[in-house]
Amino acid sequence: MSVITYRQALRDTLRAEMQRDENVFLIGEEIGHFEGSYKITEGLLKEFGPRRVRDTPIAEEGFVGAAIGAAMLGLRPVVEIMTINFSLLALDQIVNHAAKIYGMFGGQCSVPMVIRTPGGGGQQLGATHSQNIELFYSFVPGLKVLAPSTPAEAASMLRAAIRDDDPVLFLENLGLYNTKGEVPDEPDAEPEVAQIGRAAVVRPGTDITLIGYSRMAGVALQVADELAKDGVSAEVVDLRSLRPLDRTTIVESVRRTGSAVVAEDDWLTYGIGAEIAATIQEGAFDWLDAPVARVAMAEVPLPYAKSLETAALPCAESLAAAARRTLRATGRLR
Amino acid sequence: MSVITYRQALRDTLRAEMQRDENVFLIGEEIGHFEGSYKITEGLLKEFGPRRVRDTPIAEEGFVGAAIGAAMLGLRPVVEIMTINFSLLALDQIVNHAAKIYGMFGGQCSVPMVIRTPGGGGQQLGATHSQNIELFYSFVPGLKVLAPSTPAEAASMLRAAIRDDDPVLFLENLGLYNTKGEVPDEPDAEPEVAQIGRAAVVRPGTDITLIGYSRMAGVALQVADELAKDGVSAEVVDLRSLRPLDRTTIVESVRRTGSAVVAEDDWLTYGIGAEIAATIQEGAFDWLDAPVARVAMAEVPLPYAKSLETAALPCAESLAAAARRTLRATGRLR
Amino acid sequence: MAGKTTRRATRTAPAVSTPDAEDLTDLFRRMLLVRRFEERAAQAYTQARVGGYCHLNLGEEATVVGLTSALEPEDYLFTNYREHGYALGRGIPAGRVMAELYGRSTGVSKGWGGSMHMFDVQARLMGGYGIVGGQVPLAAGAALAVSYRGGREVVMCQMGDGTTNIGAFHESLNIAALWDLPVVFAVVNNQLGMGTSVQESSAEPELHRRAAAYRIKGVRVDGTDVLAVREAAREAVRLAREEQRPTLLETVSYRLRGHSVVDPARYRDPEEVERAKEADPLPLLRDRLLKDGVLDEERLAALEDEVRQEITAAAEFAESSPHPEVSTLFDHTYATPVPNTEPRLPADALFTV
Amino acid sequence: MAGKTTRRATRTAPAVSTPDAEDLTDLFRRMLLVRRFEERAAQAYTQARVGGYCHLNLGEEATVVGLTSALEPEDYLFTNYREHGYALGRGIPAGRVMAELYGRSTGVSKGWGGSMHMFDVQARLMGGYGIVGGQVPLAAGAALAVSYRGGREVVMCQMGDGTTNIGAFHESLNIAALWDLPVVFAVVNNQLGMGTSVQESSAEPELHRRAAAYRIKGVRVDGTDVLAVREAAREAVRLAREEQRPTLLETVSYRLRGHSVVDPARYRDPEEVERAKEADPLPLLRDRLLKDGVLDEERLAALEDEVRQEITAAAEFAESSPHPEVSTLFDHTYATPVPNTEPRLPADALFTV
Ligand SMILES: Cc1ncc(C[n+]2csc(CCOP(=O)(O)OP(=O)(O)O)c2C)c(N)n1
Ligand SMILES: Cc1ncc(C[n+]2csc(CCOP(=O)(O)OP(=O)(O)O)c2C)c(N)n1
Ligand SMILES: [Mg+2]
Ligand SMILES: [Mg+2]
Repeated sequence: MSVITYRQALRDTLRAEMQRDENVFLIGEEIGHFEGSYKITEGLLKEFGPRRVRDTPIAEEGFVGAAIGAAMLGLRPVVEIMTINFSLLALDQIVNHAAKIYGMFGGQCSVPMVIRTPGGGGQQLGATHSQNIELFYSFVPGLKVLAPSTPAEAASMLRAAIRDDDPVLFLENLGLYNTKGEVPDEPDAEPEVAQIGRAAVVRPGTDITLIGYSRMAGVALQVADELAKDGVSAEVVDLRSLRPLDRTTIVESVRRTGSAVVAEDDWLTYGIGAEIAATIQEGAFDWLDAPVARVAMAEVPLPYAKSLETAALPCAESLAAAARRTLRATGRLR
Repeated sequence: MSVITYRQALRDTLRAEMQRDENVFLIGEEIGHFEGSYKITEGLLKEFGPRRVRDTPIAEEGFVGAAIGAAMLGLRPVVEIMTINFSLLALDQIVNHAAKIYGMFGGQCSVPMVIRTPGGGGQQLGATHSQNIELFYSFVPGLKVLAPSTPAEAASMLRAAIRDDDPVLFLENLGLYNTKGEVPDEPDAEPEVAQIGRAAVVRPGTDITLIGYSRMAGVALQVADELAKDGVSAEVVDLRSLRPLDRTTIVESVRRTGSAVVAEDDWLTYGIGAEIAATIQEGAFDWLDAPVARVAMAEVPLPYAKSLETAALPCAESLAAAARRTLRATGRLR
Repeated sequence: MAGKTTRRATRTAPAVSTPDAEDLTDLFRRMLLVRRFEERAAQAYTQARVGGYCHLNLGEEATVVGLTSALEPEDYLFTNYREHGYALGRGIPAGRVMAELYGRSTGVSKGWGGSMHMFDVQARLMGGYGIVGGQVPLAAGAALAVSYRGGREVVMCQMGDGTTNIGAFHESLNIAALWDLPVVFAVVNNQLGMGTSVQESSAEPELHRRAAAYRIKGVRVDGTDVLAVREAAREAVRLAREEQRPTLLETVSYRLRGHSVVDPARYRDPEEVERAKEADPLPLLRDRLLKDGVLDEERLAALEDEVRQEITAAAEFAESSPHPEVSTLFDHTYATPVPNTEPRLPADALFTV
Repeated sequence: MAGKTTRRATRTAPAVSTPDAEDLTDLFRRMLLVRRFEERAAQAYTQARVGGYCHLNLGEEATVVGLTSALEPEDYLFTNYREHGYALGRGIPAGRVMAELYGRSTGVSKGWGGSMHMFDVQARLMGGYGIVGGQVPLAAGAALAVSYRGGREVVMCQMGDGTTNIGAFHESLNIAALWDLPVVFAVVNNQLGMGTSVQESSAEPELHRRAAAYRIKGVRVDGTDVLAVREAAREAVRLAREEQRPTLLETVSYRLRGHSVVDPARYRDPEEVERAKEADPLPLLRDRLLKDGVLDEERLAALEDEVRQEITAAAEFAESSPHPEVSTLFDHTYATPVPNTEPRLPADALFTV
């Protein structure tokens, strides 16, 4: 085990996969000479050369589409889209092409590619640069969507994504890049299978289930610690895979605890949490002691000013408040 | 009252609004000489000339963006995107620009525009031409999203959309264009205010609530008729406005009936119905006698072959089956 | 298939030979096959054997045959949704192409694609695409894969005139030129989008001139002349294969019918329709071959007969082929199986209690 | 504002006069204002008074002043996110621009936009935009509105060199040329995207030549020479105003610092950095004005002093301005109020029981 950052875990995994498989290459804006807008690809151009680390023009649709075309011929591109906000420009290529090619042509041609991209607000980047739109990908059959919350998850899930034969949207988070955690020095022999389509109970508990993914999984753990001080035992589920969605793990947890709060960085209405709540009410109907609550971003174009931005974003306090309200409703807290 | 088609209701409304307000103009692919891919704009080029009915190159991002720019200067463009599938190419302009400009610049400049576009599957158009992705718009603060299900709704809601100062995504449906219904000859003096942000109980009932929008609202009415034959009184809620979403009308209905089934043309996981179910479990928790069920498209890239397409799409039978299952769970049907 | 070299050895181009009678007859026969196939497809559509949108190559046969005959079997072809002829041009049996229109599991795309989405992995037909411009970045990417591996294959990307106005066209041509990719961008200028003319949609209506924005070669050729198209395409293919330079190749022809089978094309002015008829590549080539003595009426009748039989057999094959089983609905969502992708039909509950 | 005419009367252009001392001094002063503003902005960023991304116009002052001085007050300007100088160039007081960087409610965008999103309805600064290329279709659309109304205003759309590779650029230029829209597309070629050079990103690195793809005029001008920029821009504005023809105007200059304030620009080769310094438009113009006797050291010092005071006052204004109230968070989501848009903070329940 080494303690490394989420950024380092990503970089190490990219390097290892490139060394392992000649077909793996990186493509995106400013990933080479500039070494990545968030420095994930630092050093990789020097190590692998411009054939394997390809800087592109500013042309999200063009280079994402080119990666899809290359994947159709059997290469395994790992695309970086600088932030998920810019992925809207490539959405047609991802939704109408990457996600459709395998099915639309009757299973003749797979598209083994990964699109890495960070979401996340809270850095005063303003309305167009602070969005959490993983929903747009999670909704689409044919795509797989992963959202790791720790360095260890980042490493094992990115490895699985690169080895998977389907297009994977790999959601990172600006707020996580500098966070640290333990990562095994040697990956398990065959860990991939476990990494896609499975959620994880990352903290067992009995009184309430807190559900999050990406940055909010960490926030949920933090809130669980805090609730413990009040004698509340909160279970935390990290969704990890937004598509496929592991309904079983979610529902089994809530059947044990009797209530749930979902924490998400995106907007509430129609957000990721809506499906989680809908799933729980259907799968744990007879076990629920209170409605599933959701904590999410205020539904506004996120303003630049710090005062407004802070008010609009979900955080440990807002999650704790919602959890306490739910706990009071179930009688597990006065 | 006249009985006219949904198509005619749209066309009449466009014509009336163009006559009323010189700032209203139409823009889109093949809406002029070709008279619209689905003939909504038939005759309008002849009547209003090319200044008011503007054919564009195939450039969804460009002409949608141009409409936004024109709206910023006070014109009121009504854009046609040939089908909602192609709107992915304009998504950046809609989500990052139309929806953000009012907020991001501190309320200095509104974007009074309408984007009309049909969704709908079931015509063997294949995976990329049969999608229902209204979710992508319904999720975004700053946009308004309307989804009329009848000619009368089409007329009154399109009128309201054109007169509204915000960007409105106006969802039509290929399967509805030829459907007929009564439309008032003279619109009410001030009907707009009632048209955005409000759902409607379109059939009162006591045993179960069926919830739909666009094509599926009609299917829900059909199923309610069928259930009536078994002595079941189903209430039908037509959502009409997907954003803002009228949670009150939905929840009040379910508080009366004790159960609900949501019918939607899009994919189930993360689809529109997820928010409806999540809303109901939160707002009618103590009134629910069974979990909220959802009926939606099978989660596949929709195949061309009729046999497969038919199996994948929701219809009256699948909604009726789900409703019966729910009614049995609540004990209102054996 | 992976390789480490990024550049390939140059091979000299085969000398362009003057076409002999056999060659000319073969080209004519292939054009005729496309013509009769499309006519039959239109008929089948009217009889509701074919659904969805259906776009025909009528009037474009010389372009279709000229372009596809410039390719080697190992080359790749991406097209738009108007691609029946290209599937035939790649050598896919007419029966499998027709079966796709009929939505049968013997179709090129197993019935999953339909008219707009034909794919055949053996024939290296990399798909017809229904989103205007969608195929262009994909083709650039396929050429990137070839270049990455140091291969000698060429990628051809067919598209319509209207497609040159969409962003993906610009982004892809820039990328292909910048990275020296072995790709030929073939713009089939049939002078119309759906009902909008090139003049009404492209500020530079001589589309080949748009090559200047990427410092690549732009060429315009008569798309009703199969030999001219083949020659220009061969040169573009050579440039791609040997010098890794993309070409923007514009072929000019006419659309003989509406945009799709259901379009009566009332918006077209009668003069233009007349011009289109006069430029019909089939009678043009037939008359020329008769005049030059390459064909006589007898041989012509025999060819017609052969082709008709082939098409009839194709339609019978399609008609008698099975519809895909509903049980296969969830077979092609993912290539790598993972947990929690359980199949669910619309009426199924989320949880089986 | 609506009007029925689609064409406007032509007016002859004012004769281009040779710049007099006052004019030259004014141009210099305005460039100096941009320079000192940006330096102060960088400092404020380091002191954490400014957040988010912050991109400066350092090295582009001649371009900024040249372009904006070619516009009439009624003209419209759209820019990218590197727009502080353009806001000043449009005559917006430095205090309001600085206050926007500080995220205060006195800022041009009331603190909602920040560095990348300055907007001022009076100054007809129609917004800085953070999505590369996002402003280009908007500008074409604004020009469409002018044309629709038969107005005489011109729309200028500023963008970077890297922006010419994105689809929106292509779609918008085609549309503007096709529809004869009164717009000037001004490409500020500072030779870099973030760290990627024009040569590495544009297959035709002489960006003005891309005008050929739309049959419009393309012009390249030295972006470090304020007079040259102003003259070229005036001609482009005239062409737009009087002949309704768009121009692709490329100005060539250097970026003096990193892409944004936090970028140390380690990827730049030292030679290039040297060249950039030599091409710094401020000392170039200052030396010229001194040499030509337009300015003397004394007047120069006075100017410096004036500008410094203006900037200091701007920073003080920003610093002492109020932060937006949290109660205003839901004020700007919709312009037309409708039911069911109730404000909800993250911790609020969906239903208040
Ligand atoms: C992105 C997108 N926009 C619009 C359409 C609708 N559409 C289908 S074909 C077509 C015209 C295409 O014209 P062209 O590129 O000249 O090809 P042709 O049909 O003439 O072969 C249009 C607008 C589409 N399929 N995709
Ligand atoms: C669509 C999109 N892709 C990527 C980015 C990230 N990005 C911000 S600025 C920039 C470089 C732009 O270069 P250029 O157009 O030359 O403008 P400059 O910054 O030099 O003024 C990039 C890639 C973005 N903001 N939007
Ligand atoms: Mg065409
Ligand atoms: Mg630049």
